[in-house]
Amino acid sequence: MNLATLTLPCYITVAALLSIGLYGVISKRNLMKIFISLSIMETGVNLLLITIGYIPGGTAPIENANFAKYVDPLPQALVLTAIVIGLSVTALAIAVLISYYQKNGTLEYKEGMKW
Amino acid sequence: MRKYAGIAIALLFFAFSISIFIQLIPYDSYEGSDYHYKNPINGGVANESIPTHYIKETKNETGAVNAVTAIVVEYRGFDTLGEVTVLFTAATGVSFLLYQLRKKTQGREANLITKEGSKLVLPFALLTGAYIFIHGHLTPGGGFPGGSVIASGFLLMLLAYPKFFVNEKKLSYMESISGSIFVIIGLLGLLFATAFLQNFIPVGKPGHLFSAGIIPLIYIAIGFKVGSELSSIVQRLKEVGE
Amino acid sequence: MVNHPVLLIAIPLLTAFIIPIFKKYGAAIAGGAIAFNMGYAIGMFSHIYSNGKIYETIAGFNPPVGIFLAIDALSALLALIINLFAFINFVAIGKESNYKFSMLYLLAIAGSTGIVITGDIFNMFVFFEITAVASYALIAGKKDKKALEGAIKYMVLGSIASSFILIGIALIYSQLKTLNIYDIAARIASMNANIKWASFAMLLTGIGVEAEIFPLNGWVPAAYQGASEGVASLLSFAPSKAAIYAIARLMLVVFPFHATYEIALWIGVVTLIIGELAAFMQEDVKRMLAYSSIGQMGLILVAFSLASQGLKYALMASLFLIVSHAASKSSLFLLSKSEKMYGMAGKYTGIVSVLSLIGMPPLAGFWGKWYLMLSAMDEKLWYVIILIFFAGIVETAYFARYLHRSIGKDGESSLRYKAAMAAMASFAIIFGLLPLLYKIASLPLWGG
Amino acid sequence: MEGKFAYVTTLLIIIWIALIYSPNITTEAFLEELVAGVIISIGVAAITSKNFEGLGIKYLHPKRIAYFIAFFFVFLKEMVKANLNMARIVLSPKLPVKPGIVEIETDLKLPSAKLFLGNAITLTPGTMTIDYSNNRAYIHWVYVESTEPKKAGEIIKGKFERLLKEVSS
Amino acid sequence: MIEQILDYVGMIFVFIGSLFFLFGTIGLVRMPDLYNRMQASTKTTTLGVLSFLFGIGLMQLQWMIKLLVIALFIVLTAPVGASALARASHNAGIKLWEKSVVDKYEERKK
Amino acid sequence: MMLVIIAWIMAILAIVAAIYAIETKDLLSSAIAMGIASLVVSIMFLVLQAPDVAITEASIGAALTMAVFVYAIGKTRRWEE
Amino acid sequence: MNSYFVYLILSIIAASIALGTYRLLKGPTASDRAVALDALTNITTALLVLIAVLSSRFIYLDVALVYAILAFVGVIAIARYLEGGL
Repeated sequence: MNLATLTLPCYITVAALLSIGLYGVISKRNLMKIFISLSIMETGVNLLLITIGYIPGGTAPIENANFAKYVDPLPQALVLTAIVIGLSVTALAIAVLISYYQKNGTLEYKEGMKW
Repeated sequence: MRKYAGIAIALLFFAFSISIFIQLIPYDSYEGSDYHYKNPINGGVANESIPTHYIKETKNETGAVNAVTAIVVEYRGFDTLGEVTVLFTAATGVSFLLYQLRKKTQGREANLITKEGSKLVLPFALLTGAYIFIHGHLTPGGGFPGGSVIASGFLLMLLAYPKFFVNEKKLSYMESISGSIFVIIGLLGLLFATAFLQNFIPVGKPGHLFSAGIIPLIYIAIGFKVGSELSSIVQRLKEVGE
Repeated sequence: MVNHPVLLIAIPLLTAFIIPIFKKYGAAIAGGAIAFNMGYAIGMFSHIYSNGKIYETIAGFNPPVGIFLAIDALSALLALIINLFAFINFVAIGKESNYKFSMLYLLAIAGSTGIVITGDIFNMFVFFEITAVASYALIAGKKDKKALEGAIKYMVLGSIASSFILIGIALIYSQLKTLNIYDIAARIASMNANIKWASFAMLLTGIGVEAEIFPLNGWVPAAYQGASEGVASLLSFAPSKAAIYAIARLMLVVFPFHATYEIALWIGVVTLIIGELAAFMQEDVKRMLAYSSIGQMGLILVAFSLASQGLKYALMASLFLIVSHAASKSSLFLLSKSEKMYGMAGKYTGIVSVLSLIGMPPLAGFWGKWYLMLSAMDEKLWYVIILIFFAGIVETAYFARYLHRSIGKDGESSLRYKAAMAAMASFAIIFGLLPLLYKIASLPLWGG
Repeated sequence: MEGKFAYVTTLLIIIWIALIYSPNITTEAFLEELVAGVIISIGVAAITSKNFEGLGIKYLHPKRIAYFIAFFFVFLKEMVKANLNMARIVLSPKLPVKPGIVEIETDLKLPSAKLFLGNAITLTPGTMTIDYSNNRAYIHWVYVESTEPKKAGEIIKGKFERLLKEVSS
Repeated sequence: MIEQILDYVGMIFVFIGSLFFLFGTIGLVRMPDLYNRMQASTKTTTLGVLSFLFGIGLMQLQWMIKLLVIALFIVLTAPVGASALARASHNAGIKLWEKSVVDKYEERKK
Repeated sequence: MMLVIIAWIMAILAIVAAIYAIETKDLLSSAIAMGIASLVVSIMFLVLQAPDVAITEASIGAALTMAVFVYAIGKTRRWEE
Repeated sequence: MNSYFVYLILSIIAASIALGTYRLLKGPTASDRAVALDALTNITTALLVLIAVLSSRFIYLDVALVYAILAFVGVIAIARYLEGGL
């Protein structure tokens, strides 16, 4: 295990963000908090994809005569897609939450709302 | 109870994911010999990996300097069409859901500095947004960040002025027209070339603004579309009362 | 002209994009696009039925480099079912809805079609998201408390699911550097075993949420109960069928190992038992139908897992089960608009659908269960046979109660609605009698 | 209207050139960029130029530009000075602060001039504009030296206001 | 020769910039109430960024123009945010430190 | 090597911000912390040589998502019970 | 650029980030956290430019550009929320 590997902190962050998000989704009762947790989880997934695409010593895949080694461009393209999808789901979720709040006057879900 | 269950599951998941990721660290190159790919249609085998293909051939095949943009718009343009559609679906859904809710009453005015400051920043935000999405094939960025910078500019105005609203009809027309342009460019590819979204105009000289065929056109369409969609989402959220 | 399956996606998207300009005629335009899609799907299906597979590259790059659409007879059949029922359903509910509803409906259909016809794993994820986002909005669109609750549950689970699918894709990509399903299938054996199983688990969890399999189906009853009839009907034939097909394709074909087959079989069995028992205990009609759907999904998964072992009968069984379930459940959901089954059309629909679900010959559902039994006998899986009988008995019990309670006298409902309902139910008969599905099962499938 | 429009367009084109400049750009590429930039600037200016009050073409007068540059340099000087002062306050163990919100008056009329004055006051640490109401500004001050509006104004506004008045008159 | 001098000058600027970050955040921790923290942190770090960017620009002369544009944007935006936040906090009822000498804004509101 | 140090700093900051975002009862602070986590992750993207993603994450993840959440909190309720 | 110098700068920045994070966690009000966010944003912008220099790529500056113009949108949203103007 080499601490000087760039990908190591990134993988640790990914694992931490995913677990933190999962913990929030499972243990919190406030719906807004649940969606914040989901948003954190999405960030973690995006970081995972980028980390997988990283090549030690590579540079961004934008051509430049001074560089010979480039990182993998495909995961970056995928993450661009994933980020926008995450935002869309968040926006729609918030619209649903606002409607729910106007109907119920609360964002906590009670025992009646079983899974 | 629920909290401890959450902690337990999270810790288990953490251990699981770390144990998987640790095994990923050694894989740090895509140019290894066993990463050649196979064409599923005719079974032909290439002696390079897919990332290598993108790095090497992007400039010749698409004319774009930025390989990520080339992948987003050309190689995997269909994904991008889907992604734009997801955003469009979300915008439609937001307006569908928030349509009949309570409208808000008058909010407090912002102070002079915020108001004048947003006015002053707006043109710069729009210019930067345009810069970002028009240079998608040359520099980092592209339609999505560009569109969201533009939307942030309008968001600023929406925040600073309680009465400011972008014209609903114009936004929706912009959304529709730019989205249709994307699909129509794709269909023109089917018509003039052989496949959906295929490039059918000359590639030009790599590195210049007017190059890379349909990539800038599609990115401009995406930029307008994303900008107007995000603005309309935010505007809808603003209209709703508490 | 019928060998450009990309039009199945592009035309609905184009139409959905331009609907906001012609707000007044939104429903009509959307109906036109769905009709076009249905026609195109029929044409494509007949083309594939006689000529074999279609491959279409997107943007003119060869497959693993670019995206491509790969359609065999099975996916063409699913595309056909989705678009056909979408059209009939839209005839029933489309005219009253406003233009945003039509747009969302159109997008949900385009997304489910995309899941079925694409040959690229990330592209599949994108289409999953289109379908899911459109479904969230459609479910919540009824705007009462139950609908919003259902939508929120679906959304939470759906977002976790999409994260998990992405993790699975990322793990696969980290090893194989490819996203093409066929390329992955060809080289899956060379993958590091731990990462392979991790990605399998992630993908199964993710897609399982959409496919309503146990234990990820917490959202199903709430969502079906909350949604309006047309939307519940849509959910029962489009996204869930597309997702179960995706599971069959990804899990059983891309990961062709004995363990995956075992896992899928057991998940299917458990889902079946839980779904049927829970359905038996429900009072609310829509909830009962929803749990019954879960049970049927379990049955379909069992059939697919047996089919992945190369059993021809099991493949046939899964086709029949899918068709039967799509036809009967969507018509029953439409029927659940009122408490009682009114009129000729109502009674006809209710009885035919229920009979098909229970498995009465010669309806499609019967053939499904029959061939499943035959293939289980081949494999000497006695517990599967017992389970099918058990499921049949439980289904008979709760559907008998349902019929007993809800057959009523004449009431009012528009002619279009009744006709659509009856037409959907008729497909349970038509597909039971036609030899079409036997032929499909004998064609080369799964890209093999 | 036309004056404002031209003014904003010119400003945006200048910013655009600064944006597109890169170390090894060729003339041909630069011209292409310039064409696009002019189109975009005109478009952006068409949307936003009506927001700017009183920025007519006459403001391109050399004298005003000179005053604006002078304002900029005075501002930089004040900023550095105030920052050093702030560093001293932060680092000294006793934390010599005597905070409060004071009221000052300003004769500036144009909202944009008020904005620049407020921003300049805010960016010099130690003072921070909180709000304007008509011709009064409310300033949070870390070390209040005077609560009299006149005297406080003298200390806080310093030379800023005079220069800005020249620019905006 | 000139390049080296510029390099060293740039380093000094970068160093000063990062020191300002440190001062700003020390102020952020030490200051007694919100408004003083804002005074200490937001603006000090803004100057820190400007100095940092200028230093980098001296090291890489060709990057200077773009760095100046970035600096311009920061100068335009940072005070606006700070001022809006200060007013909002005051309106939201966040009190000044009890040892504050005067609060004219509160008086005006009454 | 320097990039690795930056990555470690950012990793710690991201984890702290994320934990705080989950644990606090104040949803507004939660949204702020989420914005910071997203900001920090976008620096990690740049460290990993992905400028396109960094721009997108900065503009969408940090600015817009946070603003949207703040809007939502403004329309509903700020405190978790 | 001298690498020891970079280490020096990085350690200073790390210390500032730690202090900013302390304020973020401590609060006590949401406004304090927003101030911490603002300070961290400024530090972050500098860090982005530093990464661009370390990677010696001019085009990375675009990221900092977008940051510079968007960073305060979040702060203004929070401010407008706090004073009830949303």
